[in-house]
Amino acid sequence: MDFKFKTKDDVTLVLGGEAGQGIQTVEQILLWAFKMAGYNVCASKEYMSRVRGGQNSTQIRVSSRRVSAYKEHTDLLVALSPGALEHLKNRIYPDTVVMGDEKDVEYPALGLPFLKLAQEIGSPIYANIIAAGAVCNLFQVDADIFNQCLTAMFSRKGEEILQKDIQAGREGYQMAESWGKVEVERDPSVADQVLLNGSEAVALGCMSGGCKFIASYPMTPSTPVQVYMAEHGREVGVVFEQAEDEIAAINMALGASYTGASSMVATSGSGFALMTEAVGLSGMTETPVVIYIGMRPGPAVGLPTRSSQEDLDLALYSGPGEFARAIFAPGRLEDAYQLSQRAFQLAEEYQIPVFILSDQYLADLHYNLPEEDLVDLKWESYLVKTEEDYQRYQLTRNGISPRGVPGYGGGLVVVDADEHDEDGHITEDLELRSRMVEKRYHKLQNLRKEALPPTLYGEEDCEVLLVGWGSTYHPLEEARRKLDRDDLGFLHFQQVYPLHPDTEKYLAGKKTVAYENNIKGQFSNLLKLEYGVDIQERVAKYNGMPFSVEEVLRSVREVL
Amino acid sequence: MDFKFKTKDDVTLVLGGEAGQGIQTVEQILLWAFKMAGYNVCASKEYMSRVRGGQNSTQIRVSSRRVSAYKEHTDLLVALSPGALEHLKNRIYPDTVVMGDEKDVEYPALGLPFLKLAQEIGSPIYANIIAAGAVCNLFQVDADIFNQCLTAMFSRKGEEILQKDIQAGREGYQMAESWGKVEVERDPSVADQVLLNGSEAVALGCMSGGCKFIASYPMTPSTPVQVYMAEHGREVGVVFEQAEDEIAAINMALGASYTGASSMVATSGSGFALMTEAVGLSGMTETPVVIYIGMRPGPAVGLPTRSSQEDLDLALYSGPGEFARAIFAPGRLEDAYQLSQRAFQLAEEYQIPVFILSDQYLADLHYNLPEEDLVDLKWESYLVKTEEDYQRYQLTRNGISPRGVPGYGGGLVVVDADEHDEDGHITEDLELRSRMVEKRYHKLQNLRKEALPPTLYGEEDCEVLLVGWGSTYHPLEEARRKLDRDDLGFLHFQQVYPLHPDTEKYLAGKKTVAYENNIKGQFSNLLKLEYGVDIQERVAKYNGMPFSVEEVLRSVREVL
Amino acid sequence: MKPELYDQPDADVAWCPGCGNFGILRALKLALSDLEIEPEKLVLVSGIGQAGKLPHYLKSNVFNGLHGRSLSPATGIRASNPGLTVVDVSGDGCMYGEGGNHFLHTIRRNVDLTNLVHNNMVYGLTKGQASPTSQRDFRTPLQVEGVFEEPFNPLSVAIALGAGFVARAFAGDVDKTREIIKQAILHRGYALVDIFQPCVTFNRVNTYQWFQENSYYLEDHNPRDRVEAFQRATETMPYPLGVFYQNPDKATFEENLSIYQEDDRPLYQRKVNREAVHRLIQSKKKI
Amino acid sequence: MKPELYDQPDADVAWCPGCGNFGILRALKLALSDLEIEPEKLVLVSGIGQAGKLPHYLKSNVFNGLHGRSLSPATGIRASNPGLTVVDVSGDGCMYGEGGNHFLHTIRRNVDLTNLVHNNMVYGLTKGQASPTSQRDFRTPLQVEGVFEEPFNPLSVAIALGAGFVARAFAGDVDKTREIIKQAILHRGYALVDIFQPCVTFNRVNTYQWFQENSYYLEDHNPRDRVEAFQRATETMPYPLGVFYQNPDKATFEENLSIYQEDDRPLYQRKVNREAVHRLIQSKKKI
Ligand SMILES: Cc1ncc(C[n+]2csc(CCOP(=O)(O)OP(=O)(O)O)c2C)c(N)n1
Ligand SMILES: Cc1ncc(C[n+]2csc(CCOP(=O)(O)OP(=O)(O)O)c2C)c(N)n1
Ligand code: SF4
Ligand code: SF4
Ligand SMILES: [Mg+2]
Ligand SMILES: [Mg+2]
Repeated sequence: MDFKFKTKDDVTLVLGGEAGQGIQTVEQILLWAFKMAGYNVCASKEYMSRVRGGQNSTQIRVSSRRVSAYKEHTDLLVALSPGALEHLKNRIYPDTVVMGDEKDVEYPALGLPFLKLAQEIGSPIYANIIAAGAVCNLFQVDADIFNQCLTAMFSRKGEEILQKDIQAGREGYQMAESWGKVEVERDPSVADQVLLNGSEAVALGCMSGGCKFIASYPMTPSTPVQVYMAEHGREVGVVFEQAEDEIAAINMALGASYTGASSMVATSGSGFALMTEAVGLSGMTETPVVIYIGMRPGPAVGLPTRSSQEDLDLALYSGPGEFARAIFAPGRLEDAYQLSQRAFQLAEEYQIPVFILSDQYLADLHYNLPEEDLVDLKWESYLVKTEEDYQRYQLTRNGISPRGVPGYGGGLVVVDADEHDEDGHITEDLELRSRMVEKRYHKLQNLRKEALPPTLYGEEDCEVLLVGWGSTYHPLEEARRKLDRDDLGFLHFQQVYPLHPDTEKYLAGKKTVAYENNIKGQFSNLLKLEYGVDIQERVAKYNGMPFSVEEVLRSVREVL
Repeated sequence: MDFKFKTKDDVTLVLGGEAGQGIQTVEQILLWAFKMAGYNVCASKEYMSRVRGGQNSTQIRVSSRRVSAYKEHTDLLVALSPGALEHLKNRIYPDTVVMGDEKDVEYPALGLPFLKLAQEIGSPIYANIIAAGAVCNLFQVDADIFNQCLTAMFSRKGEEILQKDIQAGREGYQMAESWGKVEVERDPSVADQVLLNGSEAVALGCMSGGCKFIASYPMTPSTPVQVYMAEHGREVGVVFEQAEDEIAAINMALGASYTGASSMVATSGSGFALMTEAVGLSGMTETPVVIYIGMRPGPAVGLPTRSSQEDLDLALYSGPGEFARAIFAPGRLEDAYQLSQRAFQLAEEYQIPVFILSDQYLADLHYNLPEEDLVDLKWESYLVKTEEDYQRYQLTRNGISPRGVPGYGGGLVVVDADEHDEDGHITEDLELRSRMVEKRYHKLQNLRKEALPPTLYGEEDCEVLLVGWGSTYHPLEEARRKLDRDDLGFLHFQQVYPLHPDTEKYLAGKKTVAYENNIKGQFSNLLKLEYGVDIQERVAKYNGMPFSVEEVLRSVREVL
Repeated sequence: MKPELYDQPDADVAWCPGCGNFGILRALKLALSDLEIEPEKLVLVSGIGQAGKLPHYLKSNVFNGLHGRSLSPATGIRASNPGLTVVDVSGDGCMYGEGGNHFLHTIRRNVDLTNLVHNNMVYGLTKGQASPTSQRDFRTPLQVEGVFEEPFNPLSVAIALGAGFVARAFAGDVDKTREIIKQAILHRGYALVDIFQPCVTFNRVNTYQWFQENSYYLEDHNPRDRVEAFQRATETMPYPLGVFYQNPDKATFEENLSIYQEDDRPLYQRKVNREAVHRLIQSKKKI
Repeated sequence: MKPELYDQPDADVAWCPGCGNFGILRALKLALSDLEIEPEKLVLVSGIGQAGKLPHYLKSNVFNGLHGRSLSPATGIRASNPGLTVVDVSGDGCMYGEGGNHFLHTIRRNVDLTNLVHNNMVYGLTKGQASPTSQRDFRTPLQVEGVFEEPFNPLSVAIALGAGFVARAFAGDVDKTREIIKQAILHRGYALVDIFQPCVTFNRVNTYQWFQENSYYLEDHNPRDRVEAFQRATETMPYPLGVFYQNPDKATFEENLSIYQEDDRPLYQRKVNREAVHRLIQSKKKI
C-alpha cells in the first residue's frame, strides 16, 4: 500500500479506542519511541469519565520542530475500536489515512487483521501493540528502539507477557514493511531531551520550589500531580498525605506551613470550592500555601475529564474577606516548571496563598524539551529565628512581618483566624483592625510591581493582537506562527493576577481578540477591571475541548 | 439638674455597658416604650464577640421623623459600666450629657446612685432598669407605658422578679422627676406602627415569599434570621433544621427544593465559603435556593460581631463553573421584606441561586414603620405536573425548563451534578454540553431585564452623586437629606447583580462618590465591569463599624 | 411488580464487565419489585463515584448530587415529602471519606431512608486510590508504601451512634443482598447496608474470591443486643454478613417534624401562608 | 516547672465567671508543668468557640484556626515537626459537629496528639444552640421544641474507630482532670479526652451539680478490653469518668512517615533537594 502525507514536517497521528483498551500504553510507547528516534513529539488526549468502554483518543504529533497544540486535522488515525471512527468523525479529513482492523474500516484506509493476529498470539489485548509496531515502521523508527520501549513497558509484567508483547510488536512492524514510509525530518538532539507532561512539569517545579508537604484528595485532572508527588516524595523529601476531604487537605497544608514546611494542595473546581474557607485562613493568618487547580468544565461535577478555563474567577475571589494573592497560569511546560517555583517563592515571601491554574489539556500534554529549558530559580528561606519578644504580625512598612516557626528560637508563634494584634492574639481594637486589613491587602502593591509581564509573540507594532492565558498558548502561538504576518501578534499571560503595570501598554491601540475556554470571558473581564482595557472580540469555547489550531486560524482570518 | 439638647427633633441616646449587664433588655424596653409613646425610634448596636465582659453599646435615636442611621454624636450617654465612657469616648461631644453611676461619672453629667439603689432592691442587676426608668421620665414617656413594657418583659420571670423590676423602674422614674425634660415632637400614629429589625424583616419576607424549608448552622450575624424562622416555623409552615455544618445545610436545602419546597439557608462569610461547592450544584441542577449572607469583617473568622460589606465578590463568583444568579442587598427594612420575597420569586422562576446580602448593622437595626410599608408581592407556584415523557432539562428558548417534582404527575424527575442531557442523565455529548452551558448562563439576559433599577434620592440633574448599596443606605440618605442641596444626589442599589441596564444612565456625567464597607471597592468594581463606569471617588471603611452620618457629611463637604 | 419495570432501556452503563455493582443493581431492582415501590414514588440519591452512577441505570426519580453529600439532599427530600421512598446509593469514599460528617449526623437524626454503601475498598472512578475502608498495606499510586491507617469500620461506628438498622451484604450474593435490602427499606428509620463490592479493575486484592472466602452469614445472633452487635461488628477475617443490629423503636426524624402532625401533605402541595405571616407582623406592634 | 510559667499575663479572658473552662485551663497548665513541657515546644491548636479561646490564655505557640478544623492543622504540624507537643483544644460543636469528619479520620491516622474536647453540650460562643452532645429535649432558640436527636457519644465512636486512648473527665474536678490529661499527653498516638464542662450561661440543665450527681469514676475497669470499654461508654445517667480504653501498641501516623526514617530533623530545617529533582528530570530522558 502506498500513500503520502501532505506535510512532511508535521504529521498528526490519532489513536482512538475504548477505555480499558490500552490506548495510554500505546501512547507512551509511541511517544518514547519517536523521541528516541529523534523526532519532536507531542501528545494530548481527550477521554470520557469512565474506566471501561466509551470512546477516548490521543493525538500524537510527530514533527521536525517542536509543536504542542491540539489540531483537528488528522493525518493518520489508528482506530482500535469500531466506535473510534464515529467518535472522531469531525477530525477525519478527506486526506486522512485510517488504520484499523480490517472488519471495521471503511475509509480509504489501511485495514489490517489486527484482531486476528492478536488472537493468534493469545488475546485481543495485543491488538494495540500490533498497531504500535505498524506505526513505528511507518515512521521508520528502528525496530531496536521499539523493542527497547516494549521491554521498558512490560518487563515488570513478567517474561511471558513481555515476550508476547514483543512478538505482537514484531508482527505489526512487519505488516508495515511493504508500505510507503512517512518522512519527517529528525533532530538527533531530541533523543537526549526530556519528555514530560504538564502535571510532571508542575510537580517537579513545586519540588524544586521547595515544597515539603502536600495534602490532597483525588480529583481529576489534578490527580496526576498528586501521584507524582506521592511517588517521588520520599526521594525528594516531601510528605504526601491523602486527606479525608479537601477541607482537611488545605487545613493540614496550613498547619504544616505554619510549622515551616512549604506546603501545597492540588485539586479541581468543586474540590477547591470546599477549600475556599481556608483560603481565607491563609489570608488572615498570613500563612503561605500554594494551590494547584486543574480546571475542568463545571459547574458542580460537570465533565470530570475535560478541559476548561472556568475557574479563574473562583480562584481570584475565593475566601471571605479581603487579602492579597497571586495567580499563575502556565502555557508551556518549561513555564510550568518555573512558575511553580515562583509560586512557592511568592507564597513564602509574601505569606499569602498563591495559585497555579492548569487544566486537563495542559495536565495531560506531553512533549520533549531540552533539559536546559527547565530553569531553576534561586531558592531562599524566608524564615527567621525568633527572639523572646517575637511578634508574628509586627506592623512593617510593606506589610510583611518576619516569619518565625514554632521551636526555632526563643519566641512563641501565635496565629489566629480572628482579627488579631501584633502578637497574634485575638483583638477587638478597631483601629488596629484597619491597619491589619491594610497590611494584608496592600501587599498587592509590591506583588503587582513584581508581577511577570505578558509575553509578546510577533512584532511590537502589530495591528491585531491575539490574547490568551494558560494553556491556550499552544493553539494561539502555533496559529500565529503559521500565519507569520507582521500585523499579527499574540500576547500570552502566564501570571494572571495581579497583572503587571505594563499590561495596558501592550494592549493599547491594537485590535484585540481574546480566546478563553469559558463563556464569561473571565480574563477579559479582569483586564477591564484592572486596567480598563476593552477586549474587542471574545472567542469563547466551553464544550470541554481545547481550541484547535484550525479553529484559531479560522477565527483569525475573519478578523484580519 | 437642668440641661438642653441642641436639636429637639432628633435626640441620640447611647447605652453602654458590659456583655451580660442587660443592655439588650434596656434597649428593648426603651424602644417599645418610645414607640408606644408616639416617638419615632431606631436602634443599632455594636458589641464584642463575648458572652460576658467587654464593652458593648446600643444607640437609640428618638426623633420626630423617621431616621435610621448610625451617628457619632451622642446627646445622652447612659453608662451602665465604668468602662463605657472610655469605650465610647469618640462619641462623647462637648455637649453630650452623661448619665451614670455617681461613682463613675466625671463628665458634666447626671451622676446618680444607680448601684446603691439597685442593691437596696436586692441586686446590682436592677441598675439597668433604674436607668431605663430615669430615661423614660426624661423623655416624658407615661409611667403606665413604661410599666406595661416592664410587665411584658419580665412577667415570664415570675411575680417576685417582676415586682422588683417595677420597683426599680419606679425609683429611676422618680429620680428624673425634677430634671428638665427632653422635648421631641410625637406622632401618635407611630404607636400603631410595627417595630422590626433587619433580621425579622428578612425572615418575614422569606416566609411571605413562600419559604418552606430552611437548613442552617449558627453563625453571627445570620443567627437571628435562623432563630426567627425556627421560632415561627410551625405557625407559618416552615421546616427548620440545624445542620451539622454549612455543607449539609445547603445540600439539605437543595434536596428539599428538588422536592418542591422553596428553600433557603442563612450563614455568614466563612460558613458561606463552605457552601460554595453546592452553589455550583444549584447552578448545575437548576435547583432554586435562596442564600442569606450576613456579612461580617473577614477574612476567616475575622470580627464575628461586626459589620462589613466584604463578601459581595464572594457571592458573585462563588461556585465552580459558570451559571446565572441574582444578588439583592436591602437597605431599608421595608425593602428587606420585599426583596426577600423577590429573591424566592426569582429563584423559583429562573431555577437559580439567589442571594440576600445583609450585614450586622442591618441585621440588628430596629425601627418603626407603618404596616402598609410591608408590601406583599404576588405569589405563584412555578411547578408543573409532569407527564410520562417529562424531561427536567428540556431545551427552551429562554433557558427555563418546566420544573416538576417527584411524586407530582406521571413523570420522573432526574437531576444530576454531572453534565446531563435533557432527561437529566449523565452525558458526554460535547455539543449538548455547549447548549447546556448557554442554557444555564443566558438566563442572565432576562434576569438583567427584570432587574430592579437603583433608586435615586434627590434631583435628577444633580452634580454630585453619592453611590451606595445595602445598608449604607441609612447614613448616605440621612446625610443627603441633611445637606438638602439641589446639586447633591444619592443613588442606592438594592439589587446588586445583575445590574439594571439603566445603571449607566443614572451615573453618566456625575461626579460620583461610592461608599463601601470594604477596602477593595467591590461594588465600584462591579460597576466598572458591567457598564464601564468609573467611580471617581471611593470612600472605604473597614474597621467593622458602619459609616456614621457625620463621616459621610465630612467627606461630602470635601467634595462639594 | 416486575423487576424489569425499573430497567432504564437506553442507559449506557459505564461499569466494567464483571463489576460488583451489577449485582447490587440487580438486588436492588428485585427488592424494589418485591416491595412494589413505584418508580414515581422512589427517589434514588447519590454522590459521585462508580456507585453513584447506579441511579442512572434504574428507572426512578434521581438526585445525583455532589461527591460525599448524598445524605444531606436525602434528608431535605424526606423532610419535604415523607411519602417518597428514599434510597441513598454511595461509594465507600463518598460516604465514609468525603461524606463522613453527614454519615454521623444522619444516623443521629434517624432519617427514614436506606443507605446503601458499595464498599469496594477503593476509589473506583478516580482510578484506584485508597478509600477509608482500604485494608492495611493496600498499595496504590498515592499510597506508594501501602495504607497505614486503621480501616474504617462502618458497622461498629453506626452501632456506636445508635443507628436503628445496621447490616452488611455481599454483592456476589444477589439473593441474600436482595433480602437484606428489603429489610432495610422496610425498617422505619435510618438503615445502613454496607455492601462488599468487588472492583475488578482497581482492587486486585479484595476480589470476589477473597470476599467469598473471608465472609460468612451471622447465625444465632441477637440483633437487639447492641454490645453483642458491636462485638460482632469488630470481627474481621472472616467478616460476618447479615443484620448486625436492629432497633425499631426509635422515633424518626420525620415523625419529629411538627409540621406534619396535623397535616400530612408534602410541602410542595402547601400554599404560602400569608395570614400567619401577617399575624406575626401584627404582633410587632406591641411589645 | 511551675504552672505559672504558662500564664499569659495580659490576657483579657472572655469567659463568664464560673465557666467550666477555667477548670480545664487550670488542669491543663498543671499537667503541662508536671510533664515539664516548655512553651516553645508546645503548640496549642484550636478552632472557634469558647473552648477555642483557651490557647490565648496559656503561654505557648498557637494555631487558632477555623471552626471545626483544628485536627487538620494539628496533623500538618505533627507531620512537619514531630518534636513538638500538640494539644488540640475544641468545643463539642467544633469537634463533633462542624469537625466530625476530621474527628473520624484523625483517629484512623493515629496522629500523636492530645484532643481535649470541652463538652458543655451547647454552642457557647454563638449563644446557646444545641450541639451534637446536647441531651434530648434540651430547648434553645433554634430547637424550640427541644432536641430530638440521639446525643453524639464521642467515646463509643472513638472506641469503634479503634482510637488508642479514650477518656472522659469533668472540669469540676481539676485534680483528676489533670491526671487524665497527663496520661493522654504521654500516650503515644491519638488521645481523646472528652471533658464535661458546665456552661453557666447557656446550659442551665447540665450544671456543675448535674454533672457531679450524674457521674462517677470507673473502677475495676480493664481499659485494654475494647468490648468492655464500648459497653461502659454506652452507659449514661450516671456517666462513667476516667480512661475507658487504651491501646499503646498501634503505630502512629508520624512513625509511618518514611521521611523521618533516616533523618529526624523537622522539615523546616531541611533545604530544598534540587539534586533529587534533577535526578527525576534526567530519568525523563529514557522510557
Ligand atoms: C469534592 C470532590 N472531590 C473529589 C471528587 C473526585 N471523585 C469523584 S468519585 C471519587 C471517589 C470515588 O470513590 P468511591 O466513593 O469509593 O466510589 P467508587 O467509584 O469506588 O464506587 C472522587 C475522589 C469529586 N467529584 N468531588
Ligand atoms: C464555618 C463556621 N461556622 C459557624 C461559625 C460560628 N460558630 C463559632 S463558634 C460556634 C459553636 C461553638 O460551639 P462549641 O464548639 O461547642 O464551643 P463552645 O463555644 O461551646 O465552647 C459556631 C457555630 C464559625 N465561626 N465558622
Ligand atoms: S472501576 Fe471497579 S468499581 Fe468501577 S466499574 Fe470498574 S470494576 Fe466497578
Ligand atoms: S457562655 Fe458558657 S462556655 Fe462560654 S464562657 Fe460563658 S459559661 Fe463558659
Ligand atoms: Mg469505592
Ligand atoms: Mg460547646
